[in-house]
This record gives sequence, structure tokens and C-alpha cells, in this order.
Amino acid sequence: MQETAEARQPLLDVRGLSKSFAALRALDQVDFTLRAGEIHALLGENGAGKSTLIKVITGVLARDAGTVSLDGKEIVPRSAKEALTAGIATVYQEVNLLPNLSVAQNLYLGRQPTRFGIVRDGEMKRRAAELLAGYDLHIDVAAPLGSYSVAIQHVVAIARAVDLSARVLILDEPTASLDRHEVEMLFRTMRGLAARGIGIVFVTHFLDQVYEISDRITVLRNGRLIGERMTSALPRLDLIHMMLGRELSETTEERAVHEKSAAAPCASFTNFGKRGYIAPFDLELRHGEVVGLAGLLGSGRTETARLVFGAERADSGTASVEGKPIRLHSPRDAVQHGFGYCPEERKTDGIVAELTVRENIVLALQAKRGIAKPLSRREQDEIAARFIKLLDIRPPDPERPIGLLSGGNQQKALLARWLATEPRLLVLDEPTRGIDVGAHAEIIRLIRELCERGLALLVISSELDEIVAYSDRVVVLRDRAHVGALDEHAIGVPSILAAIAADDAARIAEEA
Amino acid sequence: MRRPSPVMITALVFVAGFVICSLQFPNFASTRVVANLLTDNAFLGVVAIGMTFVIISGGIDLSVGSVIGFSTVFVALTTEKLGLPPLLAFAILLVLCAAFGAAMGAVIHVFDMPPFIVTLAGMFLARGISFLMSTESTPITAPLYSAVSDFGIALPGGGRLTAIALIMLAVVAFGSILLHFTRFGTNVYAMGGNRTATALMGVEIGSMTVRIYMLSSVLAGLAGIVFSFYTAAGYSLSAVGVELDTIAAVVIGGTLLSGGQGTAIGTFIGVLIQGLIQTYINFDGTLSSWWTKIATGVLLFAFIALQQGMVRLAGRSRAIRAGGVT
Amino acid sequence: MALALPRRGLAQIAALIVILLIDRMVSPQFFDLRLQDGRLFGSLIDVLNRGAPVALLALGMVLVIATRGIDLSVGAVMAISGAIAASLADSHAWPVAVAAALGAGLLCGLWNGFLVAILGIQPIVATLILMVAGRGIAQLITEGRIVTFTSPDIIWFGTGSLLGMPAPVVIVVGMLIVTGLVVRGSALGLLIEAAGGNARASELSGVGIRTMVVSVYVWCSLCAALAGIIAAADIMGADANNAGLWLELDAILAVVIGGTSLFGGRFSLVLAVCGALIIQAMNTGILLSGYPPEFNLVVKAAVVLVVLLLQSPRLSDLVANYRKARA
Amino acid sequence: QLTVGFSQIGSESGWRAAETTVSKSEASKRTVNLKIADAQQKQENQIKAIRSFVAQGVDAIFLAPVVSTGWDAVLKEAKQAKIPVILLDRDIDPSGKDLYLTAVTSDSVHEGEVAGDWLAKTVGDKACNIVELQGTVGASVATNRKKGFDTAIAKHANLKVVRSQTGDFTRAKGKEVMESFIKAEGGGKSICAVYAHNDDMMVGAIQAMKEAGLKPGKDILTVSIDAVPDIFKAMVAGEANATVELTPNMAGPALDALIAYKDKGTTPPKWIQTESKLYTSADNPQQAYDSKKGLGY
Ligand SMILES: Nc1ncnc2c1ncn2[C@@H]1O[C@H](COP(=O)(O)OP(=O)(O)OP(=O)(O)O)[C@@H](O)[C@H]1O
Ligand SMILES: Nc1ncnc2c1ncn2[C@@H]1O[C@H](COP(=O)(O)OP(=O)(O)OP(=O)(O)O)[C@@H](O)[C@H]1O
Ligand SMILES: [Mg+2]
Ligand SMILES: [Mg+2]
Repeated sequence: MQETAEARQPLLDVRGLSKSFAALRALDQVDFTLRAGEIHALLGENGAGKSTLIKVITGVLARDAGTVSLDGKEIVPRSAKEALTAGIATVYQEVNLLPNLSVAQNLYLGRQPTRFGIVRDGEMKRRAAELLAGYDLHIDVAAPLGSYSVAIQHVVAIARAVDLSARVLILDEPTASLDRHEVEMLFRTMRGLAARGIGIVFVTHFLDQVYEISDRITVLRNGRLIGERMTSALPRLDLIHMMLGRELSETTEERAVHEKSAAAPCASFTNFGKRGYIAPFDLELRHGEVVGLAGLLGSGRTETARLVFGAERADSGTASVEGKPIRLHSPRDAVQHGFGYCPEERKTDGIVAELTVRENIVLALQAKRGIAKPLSRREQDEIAARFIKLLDIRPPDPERPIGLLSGGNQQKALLARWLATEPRLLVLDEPTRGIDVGAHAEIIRLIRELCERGLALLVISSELDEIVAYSDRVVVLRDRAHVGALDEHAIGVPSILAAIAADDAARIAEEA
Repeated sequence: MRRPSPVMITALVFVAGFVICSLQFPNFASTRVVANLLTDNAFLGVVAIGMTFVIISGGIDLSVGSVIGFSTVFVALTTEKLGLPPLLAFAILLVLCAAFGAAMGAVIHVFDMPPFIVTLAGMFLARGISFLMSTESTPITAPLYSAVSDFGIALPGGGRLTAIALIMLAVVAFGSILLHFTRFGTNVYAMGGNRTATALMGVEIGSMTVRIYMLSSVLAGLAGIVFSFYTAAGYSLSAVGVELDTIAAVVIGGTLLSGGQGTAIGTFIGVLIQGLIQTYINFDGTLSSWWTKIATGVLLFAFIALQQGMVRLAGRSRAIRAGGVT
Repeated sequence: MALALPRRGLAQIAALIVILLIDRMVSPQFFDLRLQDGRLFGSLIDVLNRGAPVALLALGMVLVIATRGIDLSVGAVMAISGAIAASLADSHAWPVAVAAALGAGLLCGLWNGFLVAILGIQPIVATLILMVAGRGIAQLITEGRIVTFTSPDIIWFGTGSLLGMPAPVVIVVGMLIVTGLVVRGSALGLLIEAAGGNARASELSGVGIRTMVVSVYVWCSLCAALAGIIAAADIMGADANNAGLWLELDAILAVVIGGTSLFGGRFSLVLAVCGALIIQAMNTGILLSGYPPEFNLVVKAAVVLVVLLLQSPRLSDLVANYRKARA
Repeated sequence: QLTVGFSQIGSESGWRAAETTVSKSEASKRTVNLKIADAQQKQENQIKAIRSFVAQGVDAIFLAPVVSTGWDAVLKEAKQAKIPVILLDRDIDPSGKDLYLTAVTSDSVHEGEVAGDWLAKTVGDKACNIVELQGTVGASVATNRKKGFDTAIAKHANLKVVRSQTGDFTRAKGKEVMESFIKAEGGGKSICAVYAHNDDMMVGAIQAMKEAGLKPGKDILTVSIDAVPDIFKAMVAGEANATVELTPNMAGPALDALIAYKDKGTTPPKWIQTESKLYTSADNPQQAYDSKKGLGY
């Protein structure tokens, strides 16, 4: 099979592609070859230039130098539309769909079935439902896309691109917000497309997935091509070395069991809930403890987080901090009580794109201190510099608008925003989404370290391994209700899966 | 499970307002008043449909009032001074308006400039050109004009559905179809939802921008023609400030100024609500100039507050975020 | 939203200089200055002095726009405050009249802020209500006539001078400094920019958006009220029908020329004032040029477009690309 | 008792407010019920107002038209409903001559002529550079007052309009425009007279002249139109020279004509012209001021 792939003539051939943003050389003489029928993983650290390469290929960004040829013919697309016409379909890194349009309209934008210029709505909906059924998604395609979770939106984006792809399909971190089930579904589709001779470019930070699906790997570092290898011929540690340029003592993701039961409750919520949003729950968070929230997509994890942070106002129950009841009507209240919250939707709920990295980092701290007590410029610079170093945010320029950072680096800056407030309780919704292996290990180490210092953490992650790695306790959700809890001795991927699936989670936990 | 749409709420608000007026004034609930409402606001309705497209796409068009003024002067001068047949004058006018709108759209897209400012410059320009053409008001005597003003479908109860009212209804119907049932319309919503994403999904936003402003200017030109039918004259100062009335009508009709949401029929009802406020004040007939302004403001507030209240009741509180910063 | 690496201010200042030079071309004595009754006198001073009301409006408006709002009512607020100041000027001590006028401004601002931040009405319609009704209120106060007054203390606000500078100019500079201190000396500036840039993210970071939005509208109305006093003092009478008419558009234009996006976020007070001066330099130039008034609007449209085109980041990109293509 | 609907333009100036006040008092003098609809300067609103007067079945309609054209259709409706229409303050386009009973107006071209003639007479043979403050661009009053003035001075080669800009009929703009005229004309030394299309602009211009160290009324002659109280105040102070009256009492003659028509069937003449009286500082400005200041200017 390898030989045949080798023999195939290049489908997409990129030679000497360069792109600079002002002084920053985002791509430097990059070559990249995609063959028909292969799945090609494009890997690299955060900010390595993967997304930029993709955008330059599809003409969203103008290139400075280099050539791109498709099927041996040189192409110079000047917009996404031209790339599409040429046969290159792309899912860009951030969900780039239209929340105000219906799911069906999103799927068929620009190519709706029409009769005499009038869109055949029924036909379009029927086809949309059919298309999504192929992904095991049975949703109302007439509802606005924005009413669905990020994960569903991602599936829709993928379905659209797959349906459009004529020759080449490019997927920039499509799996970041999907859970196992959806990922499997996606992989099945990808294999099917590859078998039909379509070339697929796949960007991800999950190395397991790389080895599961890809035929070939290209690695970028600091905008330069490091090398292209057959997946089967590249051991994991070598790959990491290629990506980081250094060794990474791959953290044995094993749970450190420590005694916390004696610790005082840092924050507790009793009978806390909101009608039509999430069923009332009891939740206690102790100093130095990591509580993981596990559940399927839409099970109510984000809802729990938003309620705990006051972003949604509870209509029942009470919240208390250090044993004293508190008012929790807004994020502002929560911040005053020392809570922090990294939301899952980075672009819409996290970053303020126009402001600099420095301003984004100090934002929550400043809001907490109040308007009258401004942080001096010196203090701001100092805080920003500290966290840029601590979290290795790249490029390490605090005065760069954060919107110009790569996705993973934005995520780090958001984490820095909350760490700067020295919170007592930090809620992290998918904290490692889009973060590279190096930084991933870094963040998990950081989570542990924070706990040592007495911080309480509530973490949501679709990566069960990850949850298992750092949680002291796991709360399992289903259908917008807390259905069970696993204490530290019971935590493990199988037991969590069982709890998610089982009718009576508590019983399973006991048995385990 | 579906919550009542903003259009439904706007329609209910209009009906409630009409009922209140009818209870207060005996002659109010008549086909005459309803027909007058359509005739008197015909030009506003036409131009507001164009504005609906612009606002849904995330833009704004401040030039429409001036374009109406320009159109009336242009029609008057070409028919009266140059002796062109009116229909030919209309055709030339609409082509000019299309070019004007296309130019604004192109500047907005190519130079990435805010529509507010580009169309503000357009507003100065169109008004300025009408001043240069003629500062006097010119009556239009073409036979077509008297024929149009004599035309009318008599309604039971003394009302008369005039030609310009019919033009407006046709534009509303045309606008609804274009907006809700064509690819063009969907693209308009898409651009209002997220410009970048729309471009990434393969829509040519450049040509869309040009076409949207072209549509708005053409409809403003048509509104100018309607206005000239209404007054049988061309005058460079006509329709001053109409852009704000138009925007208000569109927004009252449930369209979000931030783009991406709204309906053509909602705009139509918004126009009727504006007209209803005017009619109420005229029927009252005792208000001094200043009380007229204050009453207009208070009624505007009443309608908007009623609408907001109903929206809240319909349980959309989650979608409404702190006001100015949605 | 077009993100770009920061590069601010140069375009505006260049535009201002170019327009002043053009003014010098149409009117050779443009830069002449002399002292008249202890007050500087000359076209350049006219630009500053006549630009003062719009500069004040822009100073408030820029904050509103930075929160992604807009305030159409400033012209009407000017009329109200002028009417109040004028009606009280001769019967009460000047501090009373000024305080009453500013108090009215405060109430107007609270009303706008209430509609926008608490009721959640879109700013453009919310302030349209006061734009329509406010002028009615002002006319109600003056009963439609021009209320004249003779109190020299109030008149000082329009025609007095301090160290040779006309009082309105002094007031604008003072307000610029005060606003600058309040906004940049505290964390308000940062929080406004954050809230305007991304309201959801800011709210989730613990920024209290409502209070901030209300206070921004209040400040805007206060600036407008002050501008109203100046406008009334200038003609020694309150003209409720015409004071501040259409000035809201000039103020918005000034803010945008000053580089603040109508979609909120980053703002600059100094550049907004600079924008107001650009507009006034253009208006004064038109008046000095001696062209028939039918040309005013056409010239204005052309200048506005050119100034904004020069600022457009896209233009420099396009020029650079063109150069590259030629090379 | 008669009910008359009056479609008033708005309240854009003090003169307009005075016209409204005077109309009300003239109506109550004759026990006529006057319904005033304010159009906020918009023709659309005036048309709507006339329609609703017709719908309400008033006895007569007074119309102060905002522009001269565009009334045919709506006036036909009034005619069909047999409601007489009287125009106040401004005439409409001749195509509709039979659509109204009579027009009570001044002749604004004539007003401009009166102003021009006075200036020509006062200046004599001296060369005189005039600056002109126009009304709102496109407003027919402004166009006509300019036309009349131009005709009057055309006969005198020594009179020349050197600068002409719009002051939008307002004090503030009048002042601003005058300021730049002064600068453009060498500090005002070469200006011999100012002509303003209304008194409000002149009041502003007078302030501008004073602030520039000039003496209005002495160094620079002033002539304007309307005769509002504040211009008489300036005359008393010796800062203004002449004004041409535009009487706010249009409703009085109109009501008289209407009552005669209703009671005795006398058809009034098509045009009742009001007097355009010239006031100068010789005409006891203090007395004129006292008589006018209560009229709601
Ligand atoms: N429009 C832009 N202007 C300026 N700099 C940019 C722009 N877009 C990207 N960059 C910079 O280019 C570099 C490469 O970014 P890119 O988004 O391609 O990284 P990536 O490999 O996709 O990273 P991640 O895994 O975090 O998504 C980054 O340093 C980023 O800051
Ligand atoms: N399979 C599904 N079918 C229909 N609606 C769904 C489905 N999954 C999620 N949703 C909807 O998506 C919305 C948001 O879900 P949300 O993302 O908050 O859940 P979550 O448990 O936090 O999941 P995650 O954090 O993994 O995305 C909810 O309103 C939910 O009704
Ligand atoms: Mg990326
Ligand atoms: Mg979630």
C-alpha cells in the first residue's frame, strides 16, 4: 500500500510558499505534497503556521512567494470561492459558520436547490437531514445553527466541507470539540472519501488520532518545513521531537492520589439549578481538589459551569463560599468571590480580539479590582511578561492584538487572564482544546501545581484520559442533570464510560 | 416550542395601536384611514424595503433620503425641461441610482470603510447634486402623472387604493420573495451573521455588497418616483431626514441593526406603525409644534417598549444582552 | 472586523494639516492672527472656536461609540440645555443656570442609558426617541421663540476668552483633559474598549457592563449640554429650533474620522477632537472660498471621502500590491 | 361657528411661531374654531394633515405651503369635498389656480426689492461692496429674496455683491458665515453693507461684526427682512439700519375673506397681498419693538 501511495502523482503540490505578517515570518519556503487518496496529517506546535499554510493555499491570505498546483496545473485562488471552484473544500480552525442561519441553510449556502430562482426549501431540508443522518446527527435542520452546541456546529461544518470536496478536503483541527463517538464517525467518513481518491489534509494536536488515521505526516516548526514522513515509519517520540525540537518526557498520565477529604469546602452549591436549563444539583468543591465533569455532548456540563459562575442566574438553591452564603447573580459577583471561568467558545466568549495580549491578560484582574483602582502600566507589563513566559505564549509580544495569535496561544492567554486574578475556584471548560502536546503537558502540570496551592478546580473535558489524569473526583452528567459521582478510588476511563451509559450511575460507582 | 417571532409581536403591537386609536376617534376605523395609511407612506415603504436588505446584511444606508430628493428633481427636470417621456426618465433615473449604489458598495468593500460614513458622504453628494441641478421646486405636468393620481381601486367605505399604494405593496411582495426565498436573500442574512465566515463559505461578498447597496439605491430611486407621483413635483429639499424615519421603521419592524435578522414584512408593519403615530397626531389636531414632537417621541417609545415587553414575555431574555453592546 | 497592527493618529494629523494648507490656498490671510479686545482673532481661531461644540459632542460620542452604541440625541440635548440656560440666565445667578442646564443633560443621559442598558433597546432607536422628543421639550421651554439674555457670565461661555483664547476652546481643552484623566487615569478606558470589542467576553471576565454603559451615555449628554450652553451663549439666545440641528451626524463623523470604529472597541479622545477640527477646517474653508452655497455639500462629500480613503488600511495594501506587481 | 383646519409648516423660526400665535388670536377674535396641524417642515405631513381635515369635514382649510408645488392632488380632494382652501404666507404653483379660494401672502421678490432699493438710496453714488447672507439653499423664500434684491441693485453699477453664502436662516450660522466674510474681506474694511434674507441671521452677523471690532450700522450698513422684535432692539442701539416687514398676521385677512364668502358669498380676489413695509431707525424702533415683543416671536 505504501508503494502505491508513493507512486501516485501529487494531487496538491505546494512549493516554496512564504508568508509574512509585518516582521513575523509565519511561513518560510514551505513545501507540501498531498497525494490522491491519502490522509495527510499536518502537525506542529501552536503558532507553527499550520492554519496560515491552509489559508494561503485556499487564497484567503495572499501569498508572498511560492506556487500551488492542483493536478499538475498551477492555481492562484484569490478567495475561498475560487478555491472551492477548483475543488478544494476546507473547514477552518474556528467554527466559521453562520449562527443566525438554519442548519440546512448553512449546509447549502451558495448552492441551494432552486426552481426558477426560488429556493426549494423542503428539498433542501430533506437533503440536509439526510446528509446529517450520515453523521448520526438527528436534529431539526430548520432551527438556527446558533441554538446548537459548538460540537454540533463543528459536525455541520465538516459535513458541509465533505459534501463540497471534489479533489481535496482540508480539516483544521476538526476534532477539537468532538467526543469519541463523533470522532469515530468522522474517521469513517474520511476513510471513505480517501478511498474515492480524495486527498485529505488533517490538522490536529491529538497524536493518537494521527496514528489512527493518517498515512503520512508533515511537520512544521516556526513557519519552516521540518520534514515529511510515512506515519508507519515515524515513532511517537521522534514525532514529538520533530514538532518541538526538543525532548518531552511524555508525562505518564497517571493520577496522583492525595488526601484532600480533610480540607475545608472552598465553595459549595446546594440544590442549585435553573428551570429548563439544568436540573438542581449539589456540588461541593474543596481546596486543592480537582473535580472533573464528564458526560456526552449536550449533557449539561457547560450549563453547570455557567451556573456556578453566575453567567446564568440560578432560580433555585444557594451558593456559599467558605461556608458563608453568597449572592451569585452575575459573573461580576463570581469574580468578586474569587471565581474564574475559561469558557469553551474562545472566539465569542473569551478573547477581545482587538485588544493586545497584555490587555486581555489583565482584563479580569482589572475588573475585579474595579474601575477606580487601575493597574499601572508597569504592573500590567510585569503581569503580562510573567504569564507569557510561564505559559510560553508565542510570539512573546504583549502588544500584539490577541486576535492575531494562533488558536492555541489565545487559549493560553485566556488561562493567564484567570491565573492573574489568583482565584480560589477556577472553572475550565475544555482548557486544552487546540493546545499542542508540549503545552498540553504544561497545562496539566500547571493544574496540579495550582491545586497544591489550594485552588479548587472544576474541569470539563471531552478527553476522558485527561479527566482521569488530574481529577480527584468526577461528576457524571446526563440529559442536563447530575446523575452520579465517582470518588478518587473509582476513577478510570471504563468506570466513567459506564457511569455515562448506565441507568443507575451510582450503583456502578459503588461496584467499582 | 417555537417562540412567537418578532414579526408576530410587531403585528400585534400595530393591531393594538389601531384598536386604541379607533376607540378614541369615531371615524378612525375606516377603509379611508387604512387606504390613506398605505398611500401616505408608500414612498417610505418602498425605501424601507431596500434599507431592510442593507441592515440585515450588517450595513446601513444614510443616503436614501437624498436619493429620493435627487430623484424627484431629476424626473421633474428631464420631463419638464428636456421633454423626455416620464417612463424613459424613470429608466434613466433607475440606472443612475443603480450606479450610485454600486459605487457606494464598491467603496465600502474595496477600501473596507464603514458603511455609515460612506453613505453619509453619499447623502451629502446626492443632496448637493440636486441643489446644483435646481434649487427651485418644479411642477411635473406630464399626463401620466394626472392619470396615475386619478387611478384608484375604490374600497367599500370610501377608501381608495391608489397606484402608489399598489406600487408599495408590490415592492413589499417582491422584497419578501427576494429576501426569504432566493440565494441572494440567504446570502444577505449570511453576511449580517458573519462577514468573514460568509466569505470563507465561498460567497463573493464583494459583489454581494455592491448588489445590496445597488438594490437600496434603486429602491430609493423608485421611492423618489413614488414621491414625485405623490406631490407631482421635483424639489431638492424633499425627503430631508427620511433616512432616520426609514431606519426607525426597519428597526421597529424587528430587524436587528447589528445585522443577520429581520423580515421584509416586519419592515412593512414598522412603516405602518410610523404612519399610525402620524395619523393619531393629525386626528388629535390640537397639538402645538413642540407637543407634536414630544408626542411622536412618546408614542415611539410606547411602541418600542411594548414590543420589548412582549419579546421578554415570550421568554427570550437569554438572547438579549446588555443593550448597546450586543 | 479587520485586525491590524497598531498604527494610529498619523493619518488624521496629516489630513488636518493638508486641509489647513488648502484653506491657506483659498484664503491667503488664513494664518493671520491678531489681538482683538484681548482675544486672538483670525481664521485659525475660528476653526478652533466654531469647531468647539462638535469637538465637545465628539468627546462624549467617542465613548458611546466605543461601547458599540451611538447617540443621536446630542443635538436635541444641546437645544434643551441651551433653552434652560437661556431662560434662567437673567433671573438667576450663573452657577444656577449652568447647573440646571447640565442637570438636564444628566437626566437625558440617564434616560438614554436606561433605554439602552436596562431595557436593551438598540441604541440608534433608543436615542432617536430623545432626538425627536428632546427638540420638542426644548421648544416647549422656549415656546418656539428665540429666548435672548444679557447675563455677561453666561455669555462668557460663548464669546469670552482666557489668556487670549476664546472660552469655547478653553472649555474643550479642559473637558479633553478631564475626560482623559477620568478615562485613561482609571481603568474605565480599558474596560470600555474591552466591552465594546467583545461584550460577552468582557461580561464573563467580570466587567460590569450596565453601569458602564449608563455612565457613558450620561457623560455624552453632559458634554452635549455643555455644548448647548456654548451655542446659546454664542448668539446670546437659545434657538431651540436650530441649536445643534444635525450636529449628531457631524459628531459621529468626527469620531469616525478620528479612527474609532462604529463597531466599538479601541478609541482615542484626542483623535476624535482632531476629527472635529478636520470637519470645521473644511467648513471654514468652504465659507472662505467664495463658491456659491449650492456647492457646499458636494465639496463636503468629496473631502470626507478623500480623508477616509487616505486612512483606509486597505489603500496602503492596495498601493503596496500595485507597486509589487509593477516591480 | 366655523371650524377651520390650519396646516402650519412647523416652528422653524420665531416668525413662524408668531404667525401661529397671531392666527390663534385672530381666530378667537372672530370666534372661529382653529385646528392647527403642525407639519414639522415636511410636505408629506401637510398632505396627510389636509387629508385628515377632509376626513373630519372641516368648514375651510388654511394652508401655509412648505413648497409651492405638489398640491394638486390633495387640493382636488378638498375641492370635491367642497371645502374652500385659503393659502397663507406663500403662493402655490399656478396650475392649481382654481383649487383655492384666495392666497394671503406677501411678495417675497418684492421684499428683496424694497431692501435693495433702500440700500441703493442710502449709499448713493459711493462704490459699495455688499455681502449677502442667504437663507436655506433651495427654500423658495431665499431664492425670491435674492432675486428681488439682485434686480434692485442691478440698476446701480456701484453696488456689488462680493460674497454670498447660506446662513440657513439661523443666528448661529449667520454669525459664523459673517465671521468668515470679515476675514475674507480684509478684516471687514472693504465691506460696505450686509444684506440678510432674514433678521435672525442679521442679529448673528451684528454680533460677529462687533466681536471683530467693527461698528455695525455705522461702518457697515445692514438691511434684512422680517421685522422681528430683536432687530428693532438692535436698531435702538444703533447697530442695525433697516428691515422689511413680513407681517405674521396672514390669518386675519384670510378669516375676513372666508367669513364674507360664507355669509354673503362674496368671492375674494385671487391674491390678497400683505404690505412689505420698510422700517428704518427713523421709524421709532422702540415703539415697534414694544408692539411686537408680545406676539410670540
Ligand atoms: N492575520 C495575521 N496577522 C499577523 N500575524 C498572524 C496572522 N495570522 C497568524 N499570525 C501569526 O502567524 C503565526 C502562525 O499562526 P497559525 O495560526 O498558522 O498557527 P497554527 O500552527 O495554526 O497554530 P495552532 O495550533 O495554535 O492553531 C502565529 O505566530 C500567529 O501569531
Ligand atoms: N445531540 C444533540 N441533539 C440536539 N441538541 C443537542 C445535542 N447535543 C447538544 N445539543 C444542544 O446543544 C446545546 C449546548 O450544549 P452544551 O455544549 O452546552 O453541552 P455540554 O454538555 O457542555 O457539551 P460540550 O461542553 O461537550 O460541548 C444545548 O442546548 C443542547 O440542547
Ligand atoms: Mg491553527
Ligand atoms: Mg460545553
